[in-house]
Amino acid sequence: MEPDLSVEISGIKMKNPVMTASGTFGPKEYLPFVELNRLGALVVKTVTLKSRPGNPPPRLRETPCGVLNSIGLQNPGVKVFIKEDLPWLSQFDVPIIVSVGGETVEEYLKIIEFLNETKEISAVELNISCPNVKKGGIFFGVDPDEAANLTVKAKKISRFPLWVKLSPNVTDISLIAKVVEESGADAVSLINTIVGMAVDVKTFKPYLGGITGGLSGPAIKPIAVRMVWEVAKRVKIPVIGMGGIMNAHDALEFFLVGAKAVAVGTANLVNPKAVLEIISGIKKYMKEKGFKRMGEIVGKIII
Amino acid sequence: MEPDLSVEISGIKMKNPVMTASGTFGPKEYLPFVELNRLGALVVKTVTLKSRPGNPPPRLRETPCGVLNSIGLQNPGVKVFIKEDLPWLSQFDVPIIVSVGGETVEEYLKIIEFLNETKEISAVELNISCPNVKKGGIFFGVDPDEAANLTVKAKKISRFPLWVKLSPNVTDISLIAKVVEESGADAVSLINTIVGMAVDVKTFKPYLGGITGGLSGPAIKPIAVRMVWEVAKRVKIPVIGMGGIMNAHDALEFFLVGAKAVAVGTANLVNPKAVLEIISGIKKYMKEKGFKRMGEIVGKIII
Amino acid sequence: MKKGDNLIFNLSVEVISNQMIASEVFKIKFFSKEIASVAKPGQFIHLKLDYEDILLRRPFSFYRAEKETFELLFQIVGKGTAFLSKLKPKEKVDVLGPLGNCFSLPNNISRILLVAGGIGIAPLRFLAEVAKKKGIESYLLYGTCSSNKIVDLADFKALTKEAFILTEDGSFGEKAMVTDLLQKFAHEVAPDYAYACGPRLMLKEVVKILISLNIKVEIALEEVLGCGLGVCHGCVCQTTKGYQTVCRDGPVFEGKSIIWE
Amino acid sequence: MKKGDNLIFNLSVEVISNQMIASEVFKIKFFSKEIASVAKPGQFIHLKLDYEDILLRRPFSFYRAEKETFELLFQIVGKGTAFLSKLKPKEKVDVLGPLGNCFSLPNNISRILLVAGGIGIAPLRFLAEVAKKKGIESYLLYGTCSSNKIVDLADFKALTKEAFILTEDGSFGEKAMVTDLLQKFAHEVAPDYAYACGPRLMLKEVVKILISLNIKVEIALEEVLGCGLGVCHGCVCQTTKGYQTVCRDGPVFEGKSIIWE
Ligand SMILES: Cc1cc2nc3c(=O)[nH]c(=O)nc-3n(C[C@H](O)[C@H](O)[C@H](O)COP(=O)(O)OP(=O)(O)OC[C@H]3O[C@@H](n4cnc5c(N)ncnc54)[C@H](O)[C@@H]3O)c2cc1C
Ligand SMILES: Cc1cc2nc3c(=O)[nH]c(=O)nc-3n(C[C@H](O)[C@H](O)[C@H](O)COP(=O)(O)OP(=O)(O)OC[C@H]3O[C@@H](n4cnc5c(N)ncnc54)[C@H](O)[C@@H]3O)c2cc1C
Ligand SMILES: Cc1cc2nc3c(=O)[nH]c(=O)nc-3n(C[C@H](O)[C@H](O)[C@H](O)COP(=O)(O)O)c2cc1C
Ligand SMILES: Cc1cc2nc3c(=O)[nH]c(=O)nc-3n(C[C@H](O)[C@H](O)[C@H](O)COP(=O)(O)O)c2cc1C
Ligand code: FES
Ligand code: FES
Repeated sequence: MEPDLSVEISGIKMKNPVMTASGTFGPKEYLPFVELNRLGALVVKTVTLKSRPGNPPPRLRETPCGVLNSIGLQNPGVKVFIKEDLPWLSQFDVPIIVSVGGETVEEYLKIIEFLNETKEISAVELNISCPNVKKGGIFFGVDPDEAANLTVKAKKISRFPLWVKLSPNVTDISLIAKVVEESGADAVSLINTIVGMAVDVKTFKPYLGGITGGLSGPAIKPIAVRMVWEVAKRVKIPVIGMGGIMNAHDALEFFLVGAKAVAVGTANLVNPKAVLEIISGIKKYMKEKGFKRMGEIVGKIII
Repeated sequence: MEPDLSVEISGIKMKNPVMTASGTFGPKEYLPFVELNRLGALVVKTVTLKSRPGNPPPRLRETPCGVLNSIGLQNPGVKVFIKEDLPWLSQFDVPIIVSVGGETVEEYLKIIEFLNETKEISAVELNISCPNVKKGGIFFGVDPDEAANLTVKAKKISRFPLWVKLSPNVTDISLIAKVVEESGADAVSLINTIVGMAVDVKTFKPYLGGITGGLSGPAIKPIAVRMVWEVAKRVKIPVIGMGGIMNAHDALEFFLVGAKAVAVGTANLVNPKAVLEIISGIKKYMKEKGFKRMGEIVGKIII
Repeated sequence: MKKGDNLIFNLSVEVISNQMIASEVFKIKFFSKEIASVAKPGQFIHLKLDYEDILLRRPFSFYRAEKETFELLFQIVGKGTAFLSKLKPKEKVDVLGPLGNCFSLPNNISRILLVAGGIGIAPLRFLAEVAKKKGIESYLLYGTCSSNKIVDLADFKALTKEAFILTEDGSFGEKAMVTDLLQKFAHEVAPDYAYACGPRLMLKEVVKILISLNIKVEIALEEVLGCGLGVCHGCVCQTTKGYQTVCRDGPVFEGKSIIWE
Repeated sequence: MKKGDNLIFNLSVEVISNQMIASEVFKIKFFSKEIASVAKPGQFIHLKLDYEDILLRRPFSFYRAEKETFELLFQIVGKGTAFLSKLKPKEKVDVLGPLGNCFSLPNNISRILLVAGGIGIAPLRFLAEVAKKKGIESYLLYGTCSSNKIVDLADFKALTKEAFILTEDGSFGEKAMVTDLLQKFAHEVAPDYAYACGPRLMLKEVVKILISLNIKVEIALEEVLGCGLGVCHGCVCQTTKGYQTVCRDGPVFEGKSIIWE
């Protein structure tokens, strides 16, 4: 018998627990490589109220086992997203999670109001953890009061389940998670990138136009696994784990420490088929080990 | 003309700006490979008041471009250190920095009192950032008030310059640095390891006996460089940078963002001669570029 | 510049040959019908190199493509290219491509000017070959730092109506930079169209000179790439239309559209 | 167990040969007078493998050492050993060693028992050879999971007075585990001393059995290593004297001193 990989997160039924991380997967561009209907869910690139040009280049720098990015939430704005991307996306049988970002509480709420008018989406993910924007973004993710305030207000108006994406750039991520849960979040996803920097010793200049950037990839995996573990112990809402997942084994680490689902980011940039390979890898592992449901793995770390 | 690599940190004259990071270098064991007199300074393994057995094994796990360790400050205690190690160390012409760790303020102060009786050491480094001990350690490094309180008291009694080693597991490391500076610290060193975790998907168990451990090595370098940059902008006391330095170029990144000196940790475990190679690499770079003094590099990032 | 073909493959392809043809410069040949048959001049291929801690793919322009094989020309600048230089025949590499847009060769033109700096020669060779097949005459202005960096001289002489070679140290041809002689050369050739590839500073200068001569120029740009597919927005450059991706909107841009910092 | 020699070298040494001698098991030979001349049975060498994102060195026991060369026996278990298996003659590896203590061969003994599980045979071959030179008779009890994992059978037969081979699947010799037959074998041999190396669970059992027979046993332990020099305290195991480092206090320990979890 085939193992059953399905999970349910905040009322959303997913065929499997593997989704794409915001900002790292282009559904249209990856169509030649990935059958979208096979994904657990699709988290789209963070949308903001108005279009954003993003940060000055260079925007990427490879570091040991990691990538620094300073994209700066380049996106065409929520209206263009709703008009041009959403209808196309809705042809697929896959939950669409819309990541939203803003500089003020009002901006976040306005975006949610726009999204409330649509039918095609399954959940909203509040990105309160983008390290690459000057205003807003991470500001809401590192202060428990700000995180609570935004979550309460967003939850009040959102027609859709509300996920909150947490920042790892904090002293105690489980505290923020707890606060966000108490404020009404239906799920938390973590981690976003860790603020980092690299300098060219030939030119004396930072490699990134934005000076600092967000670190992702295998380098941060041990930190992400630890944070997911801390959060999963403390909250009851589902935890979506991410950070350096390149293969099925990496994903399984996150499940064991308590992630109900995972998201794949940087791996997509390297290997367009990464998500599919991870899904089949998890299935293979479960078959070999004789597991039938995700529930037999999630949170089953032996301490 | 040979470039002049010397620097002065809290009144201590160092031949060059490269020291060994606490816990990663054994002066006796490395003697066959390293002429100790050539080091900028030697930071010894953290000593505690009483001997500590350390954490249960396994204590090490390799992660992508990094190492997780859960040593747990295994050491024979300050008295044995003073009696057995210090006399031997004092035969060398190299500043000895003694790293101290404790579970309570009183313990830290008692150790300093013991050290005050010695003549051979150049500075005390308060380790308020060890993630691998249940009590104390990191606790003092993540709370500005605790960090301030401990620093004030330690400074009051210490006969030696006081360095404070900061934890990266915080929301704003430059805030802690500032607070510590205002409390009388003569220098700050950063970063200690970042809390991480890895799980064996075959056994469902954490790889480390201590469950979580501290992440070091190249993986954390971009985070360390960013933190040193943030701290160096905010404090006037010297900043000692570390985290993933494997070669001279890595060290130079830290100088450019404002570190007056650097420390080498994990690299020692891989290559006993790492420190020496880094020192010659810096010299070579300076010669090629025509730099004469460290001051022409330190903090000279072009933004 | 034109949109490239939409067909993109992600394949594991075999090395046929790999040889050093100038100082630190290598020519590597791969077998792949699929890719060779659709690759266009200016497009690139994105290589996954399983070496050390390399994470991101590395992009290289097509230097040649015919029937079942394609070739790349590359210079060793870091660990990815160092590893690439050691690949042996029969070894396999995961490739993604062809990617990006391509140089345009409008129908009404009959003579073109190619301006190459160093390894920037790579995409221009392929262009010269296609131009020749279409009966378009190419004139090449090609500068390197020294004679030991010059590649495939005979080949270029055969492909072009005239190939003018310079070195910065004067060890071959005139001792000059491409930008020193471009004005004169372009004036003499009077091309319908120009194409340039090379270091950023050179391109900036080349565009300025050619615009002043009223010659349309397309340039192939480089940036650090992530996905290569236009998804991550990691590779943008500033243009008159705002930030555009080098990997998808480019790598070929109209010279006049770039806003140089 | 004894303290090893104090001479420790950090050298780049050349591979002489590298061959698969059983399923996923390789024998690699290096050239180094310095190291070969001081290495003792039980000691190990710490290899720096420049491959992918490997950071820490990897430790391997000496399988043989004579005059100018030393050999290791290793099993592929991860990327470091996979890389090692691909090294070719003339390639160089940065090594640190000899490290650790060594097996003791007290003067007054005349027959010893060697108990090996799988790749745990590695340090015991070297011990058998040295014992033979000293006129000490070795008796080997060697178990592997299957016949395709057995190494150097003829060699062991020559080095030992008796070599008793078992496989878990019965594909060669008796179908049994080392621990099943140890009691009987040890009783028959009645050795002065025993030495064991193999998986942790086997060692625990072996020590229990031999202690119950009043036979002194030394075992070679494994742990994940960092520095290999006794500095980082990363490799400890629990003993009656508290935590001891496998790399420096070990890898050879008196069986009775280990506190098994
Ligand atoms: C569309 C495109 C086509 C290219 N075509 C060719 C070609 O035909 N022949 C050729 O030799 N080179 C070409 N390049 C440049 C080539 O991609 C880089 O030289 C290569 O990626 C460096 O890899 P590395 O691992 O050796 O260097 P690294 O160790 O990664 O870095 C060495 C230096 O190269 C820079 N660099 C790293 N990655 C890139 C990148 N993706 N793009 C640009 N610079 C980078 C770094 O900033 C650093 O200064 C092209 C680049 C692009 C974007
Ligand atoms: C003193 C000593 C002597 C040894 N002698 C031999 C020998 O003669 N022949 C032999 O085949 N093996 C020997 N080993 C084990 C050998 O060191 C490991 O198999 C090797 O380091 C694995 O490297 P890898 O990169 O292939 O595996 P990895 O990809 O690193 O890991 C694969 C598996 O091996 C484990 N492992 C990783 N590093 C070590 C380590 N340093 N020690 C133990 N386990 C580890 C991991 O936890 C994992 O389960 C010895 C170990 C020690 C401590
Ligand atoms: C190029 C790039 C762009 C990203 N853009 C976004 C974004 O728009 N919104 C967001 O919430 N996270 C964004 N992220 C963060 C990822 O979604 C993910 O949280 C992080 O990269 C860690 O996962 P990984 O290591 O698998 O990449 C981005 C990451 C990368 C590398
Ligand atoms: C094995 C090991 C032991 C360490 N022990 C100590 C310690 O006792 N005291 C301390 O302040 N830091 C300790 N550290 C942290 C290092 O001093 C250093 O801050 C950290 O590892 C980052 O530098 P690196 O990446 O160069 O290793 C230890 C690190 C390692 C890897
Ligand atoms: S590399 Fe990702 S958009 Fe160009
Ligand atoms: S490996 Fe460092 S003490 Fe043993």
